[in-house]
Amino acid sequence: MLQTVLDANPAGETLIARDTTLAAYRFMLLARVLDDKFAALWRAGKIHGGVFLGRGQEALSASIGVSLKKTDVFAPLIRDAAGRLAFGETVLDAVRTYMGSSLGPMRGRDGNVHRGKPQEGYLPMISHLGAMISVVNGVLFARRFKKISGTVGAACIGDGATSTGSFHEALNQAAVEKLPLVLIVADNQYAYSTPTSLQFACENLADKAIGYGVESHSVDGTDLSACLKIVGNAVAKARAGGGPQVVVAKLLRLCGHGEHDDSSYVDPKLKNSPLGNDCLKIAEEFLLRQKWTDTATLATWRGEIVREIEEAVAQVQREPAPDPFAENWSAISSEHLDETHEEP
Amino acid sequence: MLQTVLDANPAGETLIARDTTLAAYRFMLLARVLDDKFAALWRAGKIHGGVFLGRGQEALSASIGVSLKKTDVFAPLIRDAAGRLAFGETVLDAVRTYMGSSLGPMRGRDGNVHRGKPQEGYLPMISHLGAMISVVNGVLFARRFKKISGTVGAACIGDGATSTGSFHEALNQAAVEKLPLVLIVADNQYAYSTPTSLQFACENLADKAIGYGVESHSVDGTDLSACLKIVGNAVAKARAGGGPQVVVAKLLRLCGHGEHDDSSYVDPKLKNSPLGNDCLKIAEEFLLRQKWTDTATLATWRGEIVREIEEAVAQVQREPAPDPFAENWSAISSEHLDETHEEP
Amino acid sequence: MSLTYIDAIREAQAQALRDDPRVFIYGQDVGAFGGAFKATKNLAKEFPGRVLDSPISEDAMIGLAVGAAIEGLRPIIEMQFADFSTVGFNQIVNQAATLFWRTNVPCPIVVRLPFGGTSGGGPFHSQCIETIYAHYPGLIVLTPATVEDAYSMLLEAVALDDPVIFCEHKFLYRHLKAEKLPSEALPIGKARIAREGRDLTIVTYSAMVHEALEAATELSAEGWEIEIVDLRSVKPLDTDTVMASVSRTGKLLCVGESWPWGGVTAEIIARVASEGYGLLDAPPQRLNAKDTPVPYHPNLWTAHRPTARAVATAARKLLRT
Amino acid sequence: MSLTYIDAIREAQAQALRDDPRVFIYGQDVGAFGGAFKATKNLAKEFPGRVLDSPISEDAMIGLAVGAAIEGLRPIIEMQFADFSTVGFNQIVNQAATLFWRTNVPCPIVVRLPFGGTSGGGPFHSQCIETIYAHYPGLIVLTPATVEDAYSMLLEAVALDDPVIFCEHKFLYRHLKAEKLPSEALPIGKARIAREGRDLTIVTYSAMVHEALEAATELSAEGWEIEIVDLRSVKPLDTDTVMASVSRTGKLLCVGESWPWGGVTAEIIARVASEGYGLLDAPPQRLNAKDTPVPYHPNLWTAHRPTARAVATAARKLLRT
Ligand SMILES: Cc1ncc(C[n+]2csc(CCOP(=O)(O)OP(=O)(O)O)c2C)c(N)n1
Ligand SMILES: Cc1ncc(C[n+]2csc(CCOP(=O)(O)OP(=O)(O)O)c2C)c(N)n1
Ligand SMILES: [Mg+2]
Ligand SMILES: [Mg+2]
Repeated sequence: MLQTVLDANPAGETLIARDTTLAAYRFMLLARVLDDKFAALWRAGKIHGGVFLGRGQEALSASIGVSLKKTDVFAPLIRDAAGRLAFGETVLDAVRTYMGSSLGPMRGRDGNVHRGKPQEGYLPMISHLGAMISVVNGVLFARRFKKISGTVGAACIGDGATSTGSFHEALNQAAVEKLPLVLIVADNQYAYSTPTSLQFACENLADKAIGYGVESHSVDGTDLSACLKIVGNAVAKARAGGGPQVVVAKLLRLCGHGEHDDSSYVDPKLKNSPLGNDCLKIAEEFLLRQKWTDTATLATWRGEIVREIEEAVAQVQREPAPDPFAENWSAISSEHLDETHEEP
Repeated sequence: MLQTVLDANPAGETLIARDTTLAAYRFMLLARVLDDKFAALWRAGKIHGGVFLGRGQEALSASIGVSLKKTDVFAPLIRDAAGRLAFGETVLDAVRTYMGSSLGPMRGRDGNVHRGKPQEGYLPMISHLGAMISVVNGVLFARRFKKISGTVGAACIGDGATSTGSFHEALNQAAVEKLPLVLIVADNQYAYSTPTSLQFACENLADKAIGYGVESHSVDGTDLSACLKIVGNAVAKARAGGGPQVVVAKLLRLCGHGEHDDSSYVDPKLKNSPLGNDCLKIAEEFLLRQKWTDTATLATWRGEIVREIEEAVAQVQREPAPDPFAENWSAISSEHLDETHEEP
Repeated sequence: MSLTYIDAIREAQAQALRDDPRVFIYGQDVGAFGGAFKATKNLAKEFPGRVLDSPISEDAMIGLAVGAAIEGLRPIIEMQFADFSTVGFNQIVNQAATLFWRTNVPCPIVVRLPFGGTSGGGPFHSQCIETIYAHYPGLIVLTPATVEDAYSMLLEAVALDDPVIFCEHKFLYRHLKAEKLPSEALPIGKARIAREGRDLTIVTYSAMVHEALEAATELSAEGWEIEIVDLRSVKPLDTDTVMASVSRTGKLLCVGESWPWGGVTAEIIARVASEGYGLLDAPPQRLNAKDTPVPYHPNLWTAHRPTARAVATAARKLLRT
Repeated sequence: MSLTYIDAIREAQAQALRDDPRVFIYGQDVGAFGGAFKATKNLAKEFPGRVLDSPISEDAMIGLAVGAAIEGLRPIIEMQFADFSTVGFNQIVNQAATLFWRTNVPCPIVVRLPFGGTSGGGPFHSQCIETIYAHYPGLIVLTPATVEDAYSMLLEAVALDDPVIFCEHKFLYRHLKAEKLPSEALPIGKARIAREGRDLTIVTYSAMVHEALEAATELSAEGWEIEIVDLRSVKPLDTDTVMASVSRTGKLLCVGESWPWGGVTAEIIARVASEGYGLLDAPPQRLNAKDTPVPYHPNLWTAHRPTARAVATAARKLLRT
């Protein structure tokens, strides 16, 4: 349904249409509640390793997900629960991965934010920042190679990861190959504890696009309508053959780097600035002001969402954990070349 | 002498003074004749491995060398014979390294363009492109750490190497740390056989500076006076605390990538364009036009240079080659931790 | 007062900063924040201008360290996780490791790698990659297994004139405790007999030392006396101490947490087999992690890495031959 | 007609491009120019749009290959020199090598590494770094020693569903010749008896196979019959063929051109010592390059790498024990 709206309007103007906005908002809410659930499970010791939330970044992330087609390519990062869900990930797969269920897409082999389904265009991040962008390039290159047109690939990155060599090589590669890459930079003011002043020296990250010869777009990451419009626009331009598009969203991470982090280092001035606004609240107020929905409906949604998530968690807790004895301990697919290392 | 001129004129205006230009020209000529000698020795089978020339890039390279003080830092690349000599390298050390003399700075352990004297601020390149820039940052960082002011560090890079992650990380690092780095990009239109159109998509490499928040300067790399002025100016700005400076020189490689390469792939249009001009000829004509010198003097210089180089080669050919039995086969300086691997 | 392994790392860095004005620390979030594992907690305040946050640029971080070392400083570089050092790999093995041999100018840098598996760490926050560094000439690779060694070896590493890859095991960070910091210690390059025994020698390092000790306790209940050699340094390797132990026990089991192809256990066995063949009265054995990425789920993770039980089982088999 | 090793590499790529529309080649200067070593000469013309020049971005080159593989293509990536693959290291060992295990989606890419020493190559154009790739789970690491294997193994590598690190020895490029391309070949994973003998087994691979063969000829004049096992593939390792040979000769010498710490020779000896201990009637020995960067000057280079003479000397010593 969203897709039809999108397709009908490559320029993306109608991205701020009621239905699209409501759909995006619902994914934001879903992601927020899901994130909160993961945080709770973590505090209860039910999740091993880290938990990373997208609090404050849902508007941007959801906008990516709803702007993409199912046939597109998406490489989200650690704060993209909203975008993942909007792109088609199920709550169940997200929960399964965090809890390490053997039925999840990562089968307990990898976990938390390291999840995806490569063959559905949903690329599972490796931790090394910047490394996924060139992989998106590769999928886009392959589509063109196979004469499949109209694919867009979206890759997410943070302000800190713009300092990686991988970011540079991949964006330059996309520019040289004129690939339909949409690179979304979530400038949330910090890389873990490191402020942007210690990360880069340019005025605005969007300035970087010039040096690659690609188009850039800036957006207020706390404003859903703006994100839907700008991201949708960038996606449309890439799809129309405009080459790589860089979108830089300014916002603030409204949580710790991970749940272990109290983020006490975040400058209060930033928290109290417009950047510190909660995109979910703003979107809610906007929807109510527009009379596109009412508090009752929103309450119903929240109820449905909470139920869906609780059910998913309950189900996953009943699912089998991975069994090391049933596990095929081989990292290669060519079974005849597998070296079985007998334990002494 | 050059230095006094430089010091007296931090703004660098007088860099095009007669004496500076003549000195730079002489280094250009020295480098050209030396390069030709290396090519001849290679054809005669007297040099193992590759030979890489700076033909067509002497004006830019010499300008760097004469613009730096002996207390500065210099990380040249494969086409910087002129800059190396102007920075203080002796013809003897250059010849020793190419011929693998045990008396050379690299003692036959490394060769050809992989030479330098780290403790004199002359950094010996490793082959991995882009890798030396952050090393220059490190030396500059250390000088500041030790409260030594007024040091400038110059790093050379080619158009192709701007695509490396190392280039990006290092330039960004210099910008964040506001280091007095002068990054000189020799845009000679090709990376080995690869034209710039397949290397980057921005209008001009100087545009990249914006994304790092650093200053940039463009120059005609075939014009010695322009190079002296622009490079000298960039060095002066860095020295005066202006932070990293990027200099982009447009020129053409007037030789193969290495002497094994006939460079038949170079576009004749480029050869016949102004970019294809030989900076050495142009400088010579300029000096004569200015009456700053005469053909007799230039002939004398060439004679002196040829003699110096012939003597150096003759001397090095008499010098001992490295002796594997006398060699200390240890890669670490902590002798007590050296593992001697006895041959069976 | 009691200190953890991570406290020891922090104290060693504080001591190094105090003792030597040439020392500085550079890494992601090591400044005001004190580092992802708090290894530099309060150091930025205590030593202004000497504990600096870096951009997320591992390649440039190492490059800067090499330049600073050339200029006579003694950088300590913190990688946030060992797994991310692969991005700075080239500068470590081709820039830092070759400098001295090429130019005769030493390269005294320490690269701290928080490494090794923890529950839920997953494929990219658990790796043991000492092997890829030990394989290259020009590097010293250290793997302290105790709070005391974490402290004294890091201090000695900073004093060394060569590039040191300092592998700190994340599993030991808060798990191990000691009463106080050591006043003296074995020098780098010397292995330690972590437990004496006559029946079998287990050669191991880092976190596996503790799995081996636990296995030894279990086996002693069965009447077996296991000798455990803690290598401490995997490059250089203290072959003499290993040989001496094997000459006493006649049996060798090498245990490592890294992947099975190549690496420390292969190198140890190759040396003993070629130089100490006569000392063995049974085939030397190896126990490593499985040849897959490190799994996320605890069930898989505990099966992937050698545990005390797995070590005991392997030892029993070997003892019965 | 006679073909060199590099001709075989080129022919294999031409054949792969002809046989399989999913194959493409991506690397620096591989297009119109035909590659630094001419391994892709004329292929860009013959196969328009399928042989592409890349920017100098090893990390992104591998990343693109992985993405293309996910989409069902079969990329061949040429590194201009193996030594530069360290810059793409992370994408190889953490992206390509982990994809199948993490997601069950295969990653059929071939990374061609022109590797190994040549006269005047120096520290950064000579490295043998098969070890760092073989150590990581998820990679196949091949080291063809003959013109025939260069051809057939590269073709089979492209057909494999896993990431393959294809180590082509630069010293063999124009040095080796064959009359024609092979019509059949041993499969990947099987070692080859390069020479039969009864007195001593030399296990080696790549260029060292030829040094070993030369040494064997020299030793046969002295009445010794040396058996030579050419591993062909260093991961997986054909332990069975090695064991069978050692069981015939009772003596084992492993020869490799890479650095001494860890690696193929250590792995082979560790396996034989632990699984085939009884087969040995003398301590197994190793011969590797010296533990320094690869020197530039020919005098140093020939002393740094094992040569036929060094192999013969080591073999003689072992034969006399
Ligand atoms: C190459 C690399 N170095 C270091 C890390 C450790 N690390 C994980 S997240 C992070 C901060 C990322 O900051 P940013 O890119 O701004 O994303 P954000 O967390 O703010 O969304 C760091 C340093 C990593 N994952 N990869
Ligand atoms: C990381 C890396 N990849 C590949 C190479 C191989 N290589 C050596 S020089 C060269 C071309 C460099 O082109 P450019 O930077 O434009 O410098 P130029 O030769 O034109 O002066 C290449 C690809 C290398 N040295 N380092
Ligand atoms: Mg951030
Ligand atoms: Mg160039």
